[in-house]
Amino acid sequence: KETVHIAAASSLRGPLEIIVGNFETQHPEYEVHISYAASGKLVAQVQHGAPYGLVLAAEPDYLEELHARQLTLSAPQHFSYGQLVLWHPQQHGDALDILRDAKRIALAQPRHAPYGKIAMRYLEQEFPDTDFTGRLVYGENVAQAAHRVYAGAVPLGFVALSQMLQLKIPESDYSVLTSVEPLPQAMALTKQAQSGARLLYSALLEDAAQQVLTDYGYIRYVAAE
Amino acid sequence: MLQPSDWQAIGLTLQLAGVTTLVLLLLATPIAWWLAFSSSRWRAIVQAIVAMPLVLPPTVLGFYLLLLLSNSFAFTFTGIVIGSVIYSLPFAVQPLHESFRTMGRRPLQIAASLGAGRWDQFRTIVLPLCRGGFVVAATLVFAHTLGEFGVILMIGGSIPGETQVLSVLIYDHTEALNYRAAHTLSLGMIAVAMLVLIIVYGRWSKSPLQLGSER
Amino acid sequence: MLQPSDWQAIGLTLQLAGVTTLVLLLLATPIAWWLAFSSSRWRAIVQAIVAMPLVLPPTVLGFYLLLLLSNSFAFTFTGIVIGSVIYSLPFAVQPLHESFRTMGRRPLQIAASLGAGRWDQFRTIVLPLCRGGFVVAATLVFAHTLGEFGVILMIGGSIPGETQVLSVLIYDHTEALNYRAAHTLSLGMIAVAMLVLIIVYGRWSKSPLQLGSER
Amino acid sequence: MSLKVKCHLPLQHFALDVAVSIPTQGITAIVGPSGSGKTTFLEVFSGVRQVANAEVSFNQTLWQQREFLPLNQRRVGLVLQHPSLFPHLNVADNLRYGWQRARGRKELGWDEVIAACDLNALLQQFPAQLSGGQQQRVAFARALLAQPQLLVLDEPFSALDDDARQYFVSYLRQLSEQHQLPIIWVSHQLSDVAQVSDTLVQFSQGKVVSHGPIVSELQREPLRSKLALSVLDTHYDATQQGQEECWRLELAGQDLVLPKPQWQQQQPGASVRLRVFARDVSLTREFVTESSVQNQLAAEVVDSFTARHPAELVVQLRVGEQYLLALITKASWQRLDLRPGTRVVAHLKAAALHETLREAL
Amino acid sequence: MSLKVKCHLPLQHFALDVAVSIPTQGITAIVGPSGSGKTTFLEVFSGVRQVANAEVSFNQTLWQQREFLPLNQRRVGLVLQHPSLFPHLNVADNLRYGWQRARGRKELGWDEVIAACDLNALLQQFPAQLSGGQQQRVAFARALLAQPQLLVLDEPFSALDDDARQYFVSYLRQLSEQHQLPIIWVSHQLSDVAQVSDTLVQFSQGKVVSHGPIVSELQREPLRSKLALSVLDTHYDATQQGQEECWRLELAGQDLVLPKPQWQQQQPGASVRLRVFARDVSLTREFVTESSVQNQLAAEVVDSFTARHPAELVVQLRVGEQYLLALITKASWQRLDLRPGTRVVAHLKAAALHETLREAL
Ligand SMILES: Nc1ncnc2c1ncn2[C@@H]1O[C@H](COP(=O)(O)OP(=O)(O)OP(=O)(O)O)[C@@H](O)[C@H]1O
Ligand SMILES: Nc1ncnc2c1ncn2[C@@H]1O[C@H](COP(=O)(O)OP(=O)(O)OP(=O)(O)O)[C@@H](O)[C@H]1O
Ligand code: MOO
Ligand SMILES: [Mg+2]
Ligand SMILES: [Mg+2]
Repeated sequence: KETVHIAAASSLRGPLEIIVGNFETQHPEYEVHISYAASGKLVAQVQHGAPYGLVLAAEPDYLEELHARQLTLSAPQHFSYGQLVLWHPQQHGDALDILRDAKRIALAQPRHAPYGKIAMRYLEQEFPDTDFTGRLVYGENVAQAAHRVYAGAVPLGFVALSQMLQLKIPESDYSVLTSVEPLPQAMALTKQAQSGARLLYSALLEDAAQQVLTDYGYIRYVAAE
Repeated sequence: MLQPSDWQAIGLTLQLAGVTTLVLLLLATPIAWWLAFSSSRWRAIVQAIVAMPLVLPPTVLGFYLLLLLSNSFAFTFTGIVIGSVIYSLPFAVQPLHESFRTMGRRPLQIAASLGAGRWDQFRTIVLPLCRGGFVVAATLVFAHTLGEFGVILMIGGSIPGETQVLSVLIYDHTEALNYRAAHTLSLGMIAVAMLVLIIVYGRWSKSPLQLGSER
Repeated sequence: MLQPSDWQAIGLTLQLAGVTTLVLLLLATPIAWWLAFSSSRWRAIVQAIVAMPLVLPPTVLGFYLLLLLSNSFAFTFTGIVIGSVIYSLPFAVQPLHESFRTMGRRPLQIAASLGAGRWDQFRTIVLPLCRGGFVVAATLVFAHTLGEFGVILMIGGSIPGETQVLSVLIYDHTEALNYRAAHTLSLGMIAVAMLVLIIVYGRWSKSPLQLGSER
Repeated sequence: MSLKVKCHLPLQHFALDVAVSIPTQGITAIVGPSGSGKTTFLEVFSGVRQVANAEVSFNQTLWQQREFLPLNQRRVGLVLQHPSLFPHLNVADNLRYGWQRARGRKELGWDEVIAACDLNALLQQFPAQLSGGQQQRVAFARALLAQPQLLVLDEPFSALDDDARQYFVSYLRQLSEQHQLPIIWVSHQLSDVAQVSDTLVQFSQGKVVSHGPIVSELQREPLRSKLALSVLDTHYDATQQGQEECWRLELAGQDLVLPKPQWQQQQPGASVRLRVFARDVSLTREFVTESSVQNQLAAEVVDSFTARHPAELVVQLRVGEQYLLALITKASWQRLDLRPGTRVVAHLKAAALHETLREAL
Repeated sequence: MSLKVKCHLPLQHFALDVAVSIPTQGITAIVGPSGSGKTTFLEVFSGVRQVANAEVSFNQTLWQQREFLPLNQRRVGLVLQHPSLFPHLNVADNLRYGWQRARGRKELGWDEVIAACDLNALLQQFPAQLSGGQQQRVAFARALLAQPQLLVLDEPFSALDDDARQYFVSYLRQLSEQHQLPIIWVSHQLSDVAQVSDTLVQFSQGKVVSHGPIVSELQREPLRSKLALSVLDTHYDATQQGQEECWRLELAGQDLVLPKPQWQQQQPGASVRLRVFARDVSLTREFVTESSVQNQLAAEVVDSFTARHPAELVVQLRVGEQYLLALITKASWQRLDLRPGTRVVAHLKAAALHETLREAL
């Protein structure tokens, strides 16, 4: 059996486990190991010889960085789009109203977490004159933002739609924020890529995988012309 | 080179480490005392419980603490102090425990026979005789609080000026591939910590207790 | 309830904690010895350097270690052992140092006069007399390695069967919002750690040294 | 006024099993073979070793019954077998420790005690820089400076040389008399004990085998044969002053002349307690004129007892109303044809007497 | 064959400044006031305290010069002022520690030493469960069982009672004679020292103020007046056996009769070394017949010296070729009209002699 090491942003964990499971049944000659970590960490690791053949990130920026350093075989490939939601289990209604009066808002650290970046972009776009400093509670990543809302420590937070579906949160408890660009989920093969990584790379763009991603709230990738 | 937000984080970090160290010494001393001198059957169990904060990954510990503190101190300075205190508890208790145990009861009995009450004994005999233990406990806690970010990030939320400490900031910088800023802050942190520790350890080694070991 | 990958992680974790503890005791003993008995001017500085791994956030420390190990042990079991060893160094050195210091030279001189060579003295006198220090060092290191994931994740990369230890797995589960699995593993970890520590501490407290403190 | 102790504490081979009442006046000596429980006894009643069910009271105060009075409220000056100085304090600070915490009027002055224990040169040193004997002197002075109401000493002078020990033993007497400080004192040197104690408590195997006033304890077995010492009460006689350097004492109408203890100024008529070892007493049938032995006392043989050596006898003599012991060989007993009632002359060598008297009362 | 030590070590108020050669035969006693550097001296030459520039050699072996021979290669049996037992080992294991590591033939047997130090009942106890005196006995036995080539003792019997101390002091003599074990011994009890030592080293303020054979040291100041003890070599005379329990010794043609030391079987003609305290000697002009004092020696006054007390004199007497000291008052000196050359009779009280002889050679 050939071992395929891949690295992925932890937000992708839900669908990826299923996709890889299917992949392994179809291709029993491969055994896939996934390491989940924040994208920044993954970049540093690939730079320093991590054995990952394929890297999946929640945004293309970090992969561009790797590509610029000639550590990937090609430019980052988008394979689906993640959607930002506002999770507000304690209040129901319009997201903007809820945000306006919120005491604390959880989100991922915009310095490095993709969902944090678009959450920040959303706030700036919708409330150009409001300074949220002091009301924003940052997490390491979108999962930590979700923890806080889940634990009830923060009444609302910017999280990913995929998380809501995974936790089976009733639709009334969150609002999908469509006014902000969804996050392109991107992947790239590294120089260590063997046949398995390449096969998986293609599989992700196929229908079966795309269906799984859609089930998890991602927007289907449509190949550009 | 450093931005105001960095300075703010530095101040906050020192404050956090200082307060945590202080609180922990106050808290760990009676626990360690009880462990050293009680003959209760529960000793081993209490000792093991004290070590538990070490066993869980900090973020996981942080998550449970968040559940505990969610309606009170989460995302405040007090909250991260509580988190750091719990996280570093074993580093304070264990060296103190061992230190009290080796000191034994004899010096206290002598002090009592010379008229010293409990608190007086503690101040004039225990503190200086177990100075080594207190130094080990304090420096381990202080340094550990400087470096810890998992628990702090989880229950603090990295709010600038309130809970954004240096370790979280450095972590953010490395994650953002902002290596330059990370290096600068890391080096600064190391330099300051080295300085503090060299002074502490330098003074400590001059203690007359060193001589005492010869006879 | 636990999956094979969990069992694998548990095995790996115990192995890592065990090996790290062993390596650190071997490594920290001579350092602590030198710190306790040398009269070199460099003592305070070496002591401060030993504490440095505490000061940096684990991922940042991991990042620098990654730079160091990138062409050799990164992403291997050996690599995470090295990382854990460096990360936990202060927890081994400091209690041992304090323990050696309080023991002093006298028992060793007596042993030497009775014909014991250096290694013999160490085995028959230092080990039992400083047992408290060794227990503190070993349990702090062991527990700390169980719980540490920042450094390990960075230089290990969470490769199942190779570098994916329990703490990393629990962390992953919480990241995946897989709270149930996280709770189960956390509880298991706490239970096992409690058991081990209660046994260790229970046996330790029965030591005849306890009696010694009375006279 | 007494210290009452009742306790039962199982030890390795036997139990410390004690119920005694010790007078809290003067000096009480506790003697007994090594390992007989003397230290343990001190530790129990002073409160250093907290033993369940022990009962201790000092004068009118309960120290332990159901309640345990904390050590710091007992005002006991403790000098344990091991000096236990505070290693982090220099000598001055060790001494000041109790001194500063003493309440009320200070009976024992700082300068006085420092001078008596000759610690002036050592004040700045740390315990680790002191010799064994120096450490003991500091521990002793520290206990005194805390102004105790009871001084408890466990072989406090064992690391001192003969001269220093002699000096401290007589200093104990002085403390007891001038400051009315009760002293309880464990010593393994019977001769020291005999010199200055008022009461004697003998331990063996964890039990008090005998206790009472020293004069009567000395006349009883086992001490009578083992130590063979007698205590004589005499009067200082100023009228018949002989040489300047000598002392004339009156005992049952007879004179004794002794080299005068240098430190003591006695009032005429004051009573002086002499301790005379039986081995320093020899006997003749008649007064001997041309002898270096100045002190010859007319006495009467009362009885004789076996001595430690089978070839010897301890002879009990009566001088006036008091008893004096003499150690002689059986051969001499026969040669001199002694028996109860025989009138003899007891020779007390001034020099020997003075040795036991030296610097002491 | 000797131990040569040269060292300079600054201490608190003075420096330890020594360059001596000590014979490594028999027993060497080191005496001196408290704090005079005795312990420090032992520590330096035995290697416990590593002092730069010290030079030490034992018999033919260099122990320290440029190189420092590690303690475990010196085979020195150390008994330090503080017992320093291993707290984690019980008595048996403490004793075994050196025993198991001793190489070669074992001169000193396990059973023999355990019995001599009376440790059989204590073997299973831990040091924390021992009394002060018991700890010292264990430390002493432990050093012996390591089969040392040199025994170094620092006040090893200070926590023992008189009887036990006496016993151990004579045991030292036995060790020295039966096993040719050289012993260097710090003691603050001059009388113990005088009983069994061959060589005496006197310390004061970090310096060796005097050293030499004990007989001559005793005849010199300051010991002559301070201790006032003489050592007499006599012969055991089997032909004129008196009573069963007594011993007849011959000294310069005259007879001495003493209660026989019980433990010793002497061959006729064997030499016996007597130690006589001056205070146990009294003088007359003529032989006294009706006295309990059996031993009267014809002697001649050689000289007189000031004694410790101004009213007394130490009188040096010649008996045959040997010297005997007597302590008498000045008054007696005048009354008896003594001067150098006067023929006198020295009275040695058998009982007193026997005390100093007791259990000892
Ligand atoms: N902690 C203990 N547990 C059990 N037995 C003990 C303990 N401490 C002392 N002993 C035993 O109790 C007895 C009395 O000891 P203690 O120290 O009171 O004797 P001591 O009369 O002071 O002797 P010394 O004159 O040698 O100091 C000893 O036989 C000793 O073995
Ligand atoms: N570490 C040290 N530093 C400086 N001075 C010291 C040190 N240790 C001992 N001294 C001093 O050296 C002198 C000699 O001490 P030492 O212990 O050798 O005396 P000693 O003759 O053994 O006395 P004792 O009979 O009381 O045991 C003492 O005056 C002491 O104050
Ligand atoms: O893609 Mo994240 O989980 O916002 O770091
Ligand atoms: Mg005792
Ligand atoms: Mg000494």
